[in-house]
Amino acid sequence: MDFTDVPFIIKSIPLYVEAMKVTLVIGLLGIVLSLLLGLLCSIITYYQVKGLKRIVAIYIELSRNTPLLIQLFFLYYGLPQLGIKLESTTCAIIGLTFLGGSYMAEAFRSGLEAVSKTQIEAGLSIGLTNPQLIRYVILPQAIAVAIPGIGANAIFLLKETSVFSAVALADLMFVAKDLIGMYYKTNEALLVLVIAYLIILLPMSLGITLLERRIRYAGFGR
Amino acid sequence: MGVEDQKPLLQIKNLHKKYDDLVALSDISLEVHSGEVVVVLGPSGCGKSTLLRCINGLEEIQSGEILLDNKIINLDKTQWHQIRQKIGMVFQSYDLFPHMTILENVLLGPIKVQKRNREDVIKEAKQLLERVGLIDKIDAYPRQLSGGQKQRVAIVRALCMNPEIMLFDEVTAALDPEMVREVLDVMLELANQGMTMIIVTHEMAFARAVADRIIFMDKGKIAEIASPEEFFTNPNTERAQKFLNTFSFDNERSNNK
Amino acid sequence: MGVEDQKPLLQIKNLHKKYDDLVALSDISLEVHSGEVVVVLGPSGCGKSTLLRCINGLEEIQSGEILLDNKIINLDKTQWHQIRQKIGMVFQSYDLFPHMTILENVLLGPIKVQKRNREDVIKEAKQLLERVGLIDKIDAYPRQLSGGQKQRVAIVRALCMNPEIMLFDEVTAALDPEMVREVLDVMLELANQGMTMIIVTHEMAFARAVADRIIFMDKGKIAEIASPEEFFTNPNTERAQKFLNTFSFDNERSNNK
Amino acid sequence: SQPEEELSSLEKIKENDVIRIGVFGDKPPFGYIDENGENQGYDIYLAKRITKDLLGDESKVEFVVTEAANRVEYLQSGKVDLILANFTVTPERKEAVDFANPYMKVSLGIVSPDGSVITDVEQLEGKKLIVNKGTTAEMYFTQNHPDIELIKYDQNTEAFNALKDGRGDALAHDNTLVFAWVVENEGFTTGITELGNQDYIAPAVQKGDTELLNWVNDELKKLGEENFMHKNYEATLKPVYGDTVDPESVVVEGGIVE
Amino acid sequence: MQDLGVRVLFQGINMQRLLGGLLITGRIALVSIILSTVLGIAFGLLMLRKNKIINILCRIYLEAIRIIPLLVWLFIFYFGVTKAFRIHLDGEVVCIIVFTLWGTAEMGDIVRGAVTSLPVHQKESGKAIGLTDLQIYRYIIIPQAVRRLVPAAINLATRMIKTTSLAVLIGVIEVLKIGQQIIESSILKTPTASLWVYGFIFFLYFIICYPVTIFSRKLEEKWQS
Ligand SMILES: Nc1ncnc2c1ncn2[C@@H]1O[C@H](COP(=O)(O)OP(=O)(O)OP(=O)(O)O)[C@@H](O)[C@H]1O
Ligand SMILES: Nc1ncnc2c1ncn2[C@@H]1O[C@H](COP(=O)(O)OP(=O)(O)OP(=O)(O)O)[C@@H](O)[C@H]1O
Ligand SMILES: [Mg+2]
Ligand SMILES: [Mg+2]
Repeated sequence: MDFTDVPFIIKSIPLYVEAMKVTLVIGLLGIVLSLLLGLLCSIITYYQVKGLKRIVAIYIELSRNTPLLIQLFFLYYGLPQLGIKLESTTCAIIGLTFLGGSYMAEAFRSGLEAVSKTQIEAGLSIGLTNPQLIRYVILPQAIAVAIPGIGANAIFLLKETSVFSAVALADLMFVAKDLIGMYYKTNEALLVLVIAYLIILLPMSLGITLLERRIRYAGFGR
Repeated sequence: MGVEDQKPLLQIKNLHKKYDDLVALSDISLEVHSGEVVVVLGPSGCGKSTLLRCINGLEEIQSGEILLDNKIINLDKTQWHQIRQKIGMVFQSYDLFPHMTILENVLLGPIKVQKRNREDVIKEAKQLLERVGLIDKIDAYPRQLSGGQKQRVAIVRALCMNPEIMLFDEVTAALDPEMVREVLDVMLELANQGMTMIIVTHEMAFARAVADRIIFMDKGKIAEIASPEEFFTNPNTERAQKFLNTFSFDNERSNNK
Repeated sequence: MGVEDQKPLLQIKNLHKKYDDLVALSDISLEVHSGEVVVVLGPSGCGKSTLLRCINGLEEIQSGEILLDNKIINLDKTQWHQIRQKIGMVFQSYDLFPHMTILENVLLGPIKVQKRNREDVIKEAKQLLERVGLIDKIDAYPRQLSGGQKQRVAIVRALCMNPEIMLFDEVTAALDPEMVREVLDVMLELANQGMTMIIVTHEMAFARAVADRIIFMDKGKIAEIASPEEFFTNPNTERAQKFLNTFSFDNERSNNK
Repeated sequence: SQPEEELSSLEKIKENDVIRIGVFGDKPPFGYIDENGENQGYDIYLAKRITKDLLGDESKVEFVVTEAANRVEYLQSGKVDLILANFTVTPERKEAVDFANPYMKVSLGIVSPDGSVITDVEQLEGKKLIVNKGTTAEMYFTQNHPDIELIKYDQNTEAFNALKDGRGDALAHDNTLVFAWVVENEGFTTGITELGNQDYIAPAVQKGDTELLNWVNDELKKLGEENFMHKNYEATLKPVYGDTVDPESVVVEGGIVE
Repeated sequence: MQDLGVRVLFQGINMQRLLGGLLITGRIALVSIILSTVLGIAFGLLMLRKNKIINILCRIYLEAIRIIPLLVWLFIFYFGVTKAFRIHLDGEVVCIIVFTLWGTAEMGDIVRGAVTSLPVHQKESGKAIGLTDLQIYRYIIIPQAVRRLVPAAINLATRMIKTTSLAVLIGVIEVLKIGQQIIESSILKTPTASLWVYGFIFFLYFIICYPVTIFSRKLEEKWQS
């Protein structure tokens, strides 16, 4: 076991930094869009909007019961046959959002359901209007409850970006595979890959754990 | 106080309320005068909560009229949030907003709904919290309070809107006995100050002490209206008799005691 | 029944119990005779639950002796499960096993612990369930029962072990008033049949009706032991007086009632 | 390779009575899988013969489908005994594996759509070039033209599909492969037929496995005597190339380069 | 000729090959799920021990598995480990190892969660009717914990089935790889092959995972008390 090719590792660092940016940008974009899509879906389900409710249900089942990689291959290689050609970046973001939306919807749903009926009635009985009720009573509580789920989903989605290397997106995984293929420095490439993921994911995971703990122990504190 | 010669503050006329097929309230008529304390008693499921919820517009009614200050209030659904400012309500569950401090809980209504001046409201809120003995909890969060303290804050929150009438729905049912007392004392004080109140409770001793009038309900109907003295010593209906019996344990033990 | 001349069924001698640094019980001594009903009263946190839990071996004690049938039972930790067969206990929370039917809940102890004949136990269980009015719920699951029904089953589950003494810890505290009554009635009936019981409750009327003796606790100590008559009409200690006051509302309303 | 192993690699193959050969599954006509799931192609034709001569029966081969970027790893981690996957000899690769004598010649070819044929590398400036990860094409452009934007794929199928889907302006690959692909895909032209050095394609074994290496070299020499590689060309490449390609520009016979 | 593209699925032995590939996928999933269940229960019980050192070690294992993407783990085992130790590991074996390591961690956490979420008074009321510790586990804790963990465990199983798709990226010839081979060999005759083949595989995964999801949801509803 020798990881000793330090010069090679140093030489490859700029490549990884570039790739890390790609991973982060795709991941964060995907997460933000997933949050929006998830919020939309959960509100449609919460308010039982006719028609849309069914579509959301079908979407959630499709998204949750198929692998991201297949969704991606279908988007990237299948759709051009129908004349819909998507860039790998677009595919990645659409794919991640398609996957993440259903997970985020689930997190929001549990948050919304955690706001008890009595809270809503208490709000009504001091004369709050419906928008005020959502703004001051429902959302703050729902989001607090949903945050651990949202955090876990965010980490999950960032990790899932690793499969995008399969559609020629130059993310971390892609660079590692590339270096292995060209220079055969497997151990070195994988070592730097793991470190790169740790640099992204460790702070995120720690942050979320802290946030979660604060919500759990301090209740609804500042 | 001679309440009878005034116009009633709250009037309910022939109220009917169904949940799907279940008749929860049928033909309820009731008048409450300013400064009067009405206690509603009755077995579980008889419609006490439903009555209060209808008065506060939390439930839609099928027919009948509800008048506050001689104005019908149950016509326009969209206006309820304005009328609710005049009707304070406190529920059994401690329904404080957990993500706000005590003060923020109390301020929300007056500032956001009534758009009153913040300084004025804070001053009033502090006075009210002082009165219920919670001035030192002003910056605490609900989770840091006992059940009894939470209910006292919930009462203050409703009071701070300067309502014309207060509705209480079994506000002590989920409390430990010591805490029951501290909440009931606040309500007694309110009664003494002339607040108009409709109270649903299962504390018979308290009901007797606080009420100007007792309304006894059974199966969605008003079965009996009486003064507390009359009701507790000599109820008219058999149903009320039976109800009162469940709270007494005379001569139950047959052995050598 | 002349209980005094017999050997006591349960004896507690100089019991001390700490939670870490907090003294929960200090120097408790108490005798309960066969067929006697002892009601333990006292403010929240005074150690009532802790006392019952010590008697049932759910808490370790620091010093003192607990004797059942004149045998010390708090020596050998490993034997508690045998002693617990003789001591039935019912808690405030409905503690039925949610994954078993009512009948299975009742049978578990007699069959698995006491290894009794299944047929016999079923017969006895049915009789007991019949007595508390739940024979038709025999195959239901706990979640299908109301709170009061669950507590009645919990009592049957304890009774079916044929215990020598029953401990009740605020078994009605989480119940709606009507359900309170149905559970208390079961306990009253037990008392009438001569069951030895220690009852912790906040229902004063019930306590007065059911008790042979009242134990009033304060801050981990027994403050007063008295007959119900004595205790409720003329308590010895000031603390007990104050405690009883929280349950009465005489002359509280100052207005024109 | 494995010091604790008493058997040499060749003996081990014979002992197991099976040889694991790494081949391509998506690079027709050199190594691909037909619609019946059978491995076929120029590399496979040779692989079967090698197996027959080594173990007496061509069915004793176990084909392991590799990707361009995997080939070295497969050898190094012992997943295969021999690589016959259009493996071009390069100095970097020589450090990682041992090559036997060549059996094919190759240089780079660049294919582009008919409308805008690329005939000179200069034209690629500012355009997107599709390559395969771990191929000589990738290395050539990474080293010699770092400013040309490369779109990299793991698999040949994906790379050629990408060209068809218009995800890049041109595709660089072994010219032998490009020739074949153009024949079957209308609308594309090999604008640059020979780029970079003339390279050779050879079988590869694990580094230090001289026994198997020598055996393969001897085998190639023997096959040269019967002109086997030309027969291979007739059987596997001719049907695709037709007469557009001169066999001598592709085939190396007997492992000998002039 | 788009409407005829679907024919590619039925040409030659394509359908047979795809289903054969699905069998490989299924085999990887099944073996991993079974191993994960057994090892995961053991791991969960280990985590329930009140030993600080064991707890910390378990935590590290769990977090390490969770924080690094599975695909990276596959590469580490497929290339890194095999190269470092010069052992030959088949792609399928690597998949099973990695998925099992992952499944064990997740399953363990589910088991731990199911047991610790039981209310204390359940245990106490068991004691109060004289059950021994062993009997409390046998009749009260385990049956209730199982009801809590089975839906989550089934959910984990569907996640594992979905994750098998990653196997293709380390060269395992499973359903996706065979799909790619079919696309490759029919690309000339059927240009829309990739649409149909990937669509079909998408559908395959869905009809396997969806009923399992529904089943776990039903179970959860049934056992919720
Ligand atoms: N949201 C609802 N949907 C359907 N039925 C309801 C609803 N709320 C109450 N009910 C029914 O209406 C009747 C009256 O209920 P209500 O809650 O007003 O009784 P209550 O007198 O307040 O009883 P309790 O003393 O138990 O609070 C009951 O039969 C109850 O089951
Ligand atoms: N597990 C525990 N750990 C630490 N302290 C405890 C524990 N259980 C009870 N205590 C403390 O011991 C004291 C006695 O508690 P106990 O529950 O016996 O009171 P109680 O009389 O039953 O009160 P209540 O009427 O509220 O049920 C209290 O101060 C309580 O906070
Ligand atoms: Mg009610
Ligand atoms: Mg207690």
